Amino acid sequence: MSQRLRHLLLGWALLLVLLAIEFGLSLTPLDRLARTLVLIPAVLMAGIVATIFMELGRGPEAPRLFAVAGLLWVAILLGLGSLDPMTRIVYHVQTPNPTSVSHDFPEPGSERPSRR
Amino acid sequence: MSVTDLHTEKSYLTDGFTLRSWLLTTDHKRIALLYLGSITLFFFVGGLAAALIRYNLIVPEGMIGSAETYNKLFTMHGVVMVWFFLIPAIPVTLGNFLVPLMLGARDLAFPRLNLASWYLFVLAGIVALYSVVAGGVDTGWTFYTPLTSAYSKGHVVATVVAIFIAGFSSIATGLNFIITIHQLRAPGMTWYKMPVFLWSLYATSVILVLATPVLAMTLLLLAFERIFHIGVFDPAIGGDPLLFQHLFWFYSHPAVYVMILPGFGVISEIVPAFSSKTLFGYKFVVWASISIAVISFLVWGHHMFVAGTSLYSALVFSILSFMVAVPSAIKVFNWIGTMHNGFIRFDAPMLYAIGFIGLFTMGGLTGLFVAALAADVHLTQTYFVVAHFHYVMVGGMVSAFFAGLHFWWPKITGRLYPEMWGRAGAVIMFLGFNLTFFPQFLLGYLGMPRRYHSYPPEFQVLNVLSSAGATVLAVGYLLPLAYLTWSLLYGKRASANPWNATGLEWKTQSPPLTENFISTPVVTDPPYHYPRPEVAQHHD
Amino acid sequence: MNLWLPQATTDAAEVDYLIIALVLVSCAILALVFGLILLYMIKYRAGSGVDRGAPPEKTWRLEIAWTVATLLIFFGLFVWGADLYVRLFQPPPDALHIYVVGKQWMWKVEHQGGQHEINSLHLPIGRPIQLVMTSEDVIHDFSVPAFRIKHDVLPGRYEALWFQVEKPGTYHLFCTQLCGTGHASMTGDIVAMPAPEYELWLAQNGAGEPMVAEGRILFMRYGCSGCHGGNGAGGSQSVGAVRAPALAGLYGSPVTLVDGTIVTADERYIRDCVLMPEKRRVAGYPPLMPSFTGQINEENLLRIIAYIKSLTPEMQP
Amino acid sequence: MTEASLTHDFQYSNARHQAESAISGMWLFLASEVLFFGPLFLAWIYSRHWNQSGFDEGARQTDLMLGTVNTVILLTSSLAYSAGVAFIEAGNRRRLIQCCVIAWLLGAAFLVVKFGIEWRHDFSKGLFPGPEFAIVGPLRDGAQLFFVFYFLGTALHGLHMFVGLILVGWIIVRAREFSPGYYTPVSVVGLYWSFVDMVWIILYPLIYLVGRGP
Repeated sequence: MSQRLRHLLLGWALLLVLLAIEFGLSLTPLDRLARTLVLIPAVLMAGIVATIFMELGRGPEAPRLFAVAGLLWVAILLGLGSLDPMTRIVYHVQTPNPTSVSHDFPEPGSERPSRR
Repeated sequence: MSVTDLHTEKSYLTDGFTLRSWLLTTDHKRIALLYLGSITLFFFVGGLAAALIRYNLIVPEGMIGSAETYNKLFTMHGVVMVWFFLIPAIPVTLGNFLVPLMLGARDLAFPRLNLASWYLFVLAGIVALYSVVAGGVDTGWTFYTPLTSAYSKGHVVATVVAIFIAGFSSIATGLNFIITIHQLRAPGMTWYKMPVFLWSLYATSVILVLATPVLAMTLLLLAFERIFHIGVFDPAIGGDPLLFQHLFWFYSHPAVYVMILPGFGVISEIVPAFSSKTLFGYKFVVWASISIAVISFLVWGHHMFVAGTSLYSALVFSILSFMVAVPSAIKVFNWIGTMHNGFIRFDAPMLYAIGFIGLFTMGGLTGLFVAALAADVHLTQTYFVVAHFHYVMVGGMVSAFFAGLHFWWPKITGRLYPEMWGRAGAVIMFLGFNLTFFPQFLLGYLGMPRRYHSYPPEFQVLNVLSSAGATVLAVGYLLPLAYLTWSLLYGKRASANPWNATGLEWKTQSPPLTENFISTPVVTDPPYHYPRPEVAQHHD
Repeated sequence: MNLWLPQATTDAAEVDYLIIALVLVSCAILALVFGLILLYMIKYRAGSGVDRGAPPEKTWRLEIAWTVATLLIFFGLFVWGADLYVRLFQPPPDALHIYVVGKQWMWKVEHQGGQHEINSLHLPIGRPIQLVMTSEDVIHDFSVPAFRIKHDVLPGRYEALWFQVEKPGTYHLFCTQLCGTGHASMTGDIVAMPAPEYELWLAQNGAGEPMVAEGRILFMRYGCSGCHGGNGAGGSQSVGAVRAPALAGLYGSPVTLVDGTIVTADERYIRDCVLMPEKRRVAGYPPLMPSFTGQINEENLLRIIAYIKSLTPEMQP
Repeated sequence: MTEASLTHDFQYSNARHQAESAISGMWLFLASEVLFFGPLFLAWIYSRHWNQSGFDEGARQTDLMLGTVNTVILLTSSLAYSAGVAFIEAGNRRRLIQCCVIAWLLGAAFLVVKFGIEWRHDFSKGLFPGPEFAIVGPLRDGAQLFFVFYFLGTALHGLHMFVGLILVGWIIVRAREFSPGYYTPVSVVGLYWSFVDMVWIILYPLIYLVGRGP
């Protein structure tokens, strides 16, 4: 019992740590694409909720099957779904440092005077 | 007299005669009948629209004066047929009735959810019919933006709400089936002892549960855009109309397999039964069903080869589309393999089943035409596509539905339908169908666009042919309605197993008791365990 | 069948070959399926006393056989269709550009020389034609069965479609994307004629200013020349003007955007620059250009683009 | 349900069997829910892909602090409820009720902060997309797309929260029926409650974090 509670509290603490990480990450001067990295902690957090709070690991195997299916299918939707826009019209070319150009000029309409 | 028999003999039908005992029942068998009534109604509503469409196309300038009326007609035909007949038809009627019986269970896992799903379905139907009465929609069942979000004058939101609700009814049914199959299999009923019908319903339910919610959210986004005049599909503010098409087809392509997979299941029951021979390649058929359910989610882009998507996605979706045809081919060959060396009887269900195999094969093969990119460019958006998916959905799914309905009719009603009439119906339906839709392949190749209220004169001959065929097809559909209804009162009483078929549903009386089985059955035989014909002779 | 539907373009025949191949494959499979079904229906009918032999033990060999067979056939068809498709949608550089605007429920066509037509399209045979298409309202689809081509026409962006007509004649033009009440009436005629006749037709219908000239006037009226300089020589040259990129020789050249991506300046790109400058901003220039969304209609936009395309660095004032 | 015995419905062999079915059913429903929110995320990808600067500009208008506070509130609420499940498992009904009440209050707090405070600010700042949209200039369109996503996403999540509150309340009311022998509804509602939490965990960075930053 108390051990289970300790388990839950541990999970909760982990969640807060990850929250802090993504929060901090979002304030770092990351390139626009790289900024999507803050989603990684978020996904980890969802995983923790599923395993520790919702005890996905315990009980019959059907729930695990369904959870995996849900993930797989949403991955199909987002993956195949974004294949088209990502490959439409614009042809991306690797430049040595993509961010360097955009730093020369402040974002139009943005209140922030500088980027750092 | 027959009515009195019904009163005397104990069965789920005689277990209460009040309206309440039907409208508040949680018995999967009674709910199946409630559903059967509702979808039959919608089938004839959609059929009426189809009849008017064919009537209009008899002359190039259109028999129906107004193009707007015509657009509303084919939209209504599409919406009603797709969401209120094709998608629910087999799962909610035969599926509801048979899943627990075939598993040796007493009911579905969540009986009240099952009843709720029927009420949702009825509610959705009422809203849909309201939107028709209130003036209808003219956007086609595909609801492409920005036509639907900004330009159409029709009752888009009402229709969208109807489909939204119907969607949750499907999700509830699918969820119920999956959990039931996981949890309520009788002792000894291992996964590989399950009839293929259950496997195909499992695959169907996977699609229902995982694809329908995507449609729900897509329709919400559409409704939001129509109500607030701004949204994610609006090109004026940098939104992407193609996003709507991606989302819509992510649901609607798998939905095609929701329509056809249960049909596969029905045929996989009937062909062995009437060849009195075990199903050829059971595991291959099973896994073909599952892989169809999965691959069907990877091919939606083939609806958008000329829509302005990127070349790369077109290539990817094209090859995946060819892949999805493979498991379907496997099934066809397995059914034929089942007939080989069998003792084939030609009762109505078998005739419908053979018709299904033929029509579905044609539908599937013409699918290759529209999966091949360059050919699709010419054929898509024409009557070729119309003919193609009617071969799969109407020729395939509806034939399978009638096959199953005749096959299990004695079990459901305890009555035998008049066999001769049944066979006549099967033949007329097959002929009428081909007369109606084969000319449309030619029309499509010649370039006649779909959804046209009027057309250039050179297309008239083929259109008249098609409309003529439609009248034959109509007879083919009205016939069963007549003789099946007749058999309810005057049909011969059916034995527990009139076809000498295997499967637990035939081990209990016809019609079954409310609790399905007197004592929970224990399964020992493999599926389709048909005794060698010599033995079979003694049965008769 | 081909007798009924003319093969007017170079690619039409190729598409037909593919379709014929598909028909043959289908017929073969249908013959197999129906043949076997009929055979078994007769041979193994319940009454017949033929020897059924022993029930089959192993089925997987057969299964693998027909699975692999279908896979191979399908893959062949895929490669064929894909290869042709890629060619169908790769316009050659030297194509004659004709501009098409779809709106409920008509096709508006504008030729280089400023000739307008509605629901008809005159074009010369024997040379590649590239249509630059957009829509003013909903999604339409430009479809010519005799050419075996069609493509959706979307609002807010350009779609390209190309073909080379070989046979002179008049062919059906259909809108094949449901676009509202008048969908079925959004049709027209494609009139393909030998080059001389086409020139003659242009001359007879050359009422309107040439697109380039009209575009030049609009370029001034909308104040583009204020920053981009007359003749789009670039703002830096013209005295007191803001620094704005030169437009002369821009068309077809690669452009580096602020986010580091490099794009080719085609119609689509120029259009975006005018309507959403911020989205396609060129590296090295301040974001001063206002958006012209809702201020220029599609036809005028086409004229301005035609003008910008016509500009070459030599044309300095 | 006439044959339904005290512990389980007639189609199940025993109470445990029924509990497993109910829990599996809820998980399958949640898988379905994931796909329900899927298109919203795809819309996010598309909108941001085509209009990055504007979209991110919209994100900068959101209230990072309130969003983060709400996230902590929700995580804690989920913890409280899970603890409640653990307690009833161990037979401690009083603690179950206490935990559920805490979870309920935290959930309600989330809704107040989200809609009572944050949405009010957003509306007063004229951030609801439409003709009166506050942001003008080249970034207007992208920003509007962002707020379409923002309002739809938060509204739908809020709706799920609202349903969740009703369910948790229903558990509190019925609490006396539960025992270590029978607490299936508690677990099932718990799954739903944590899932709503999960949705927010994904929405939070999409709304407040990715677009922000330098």
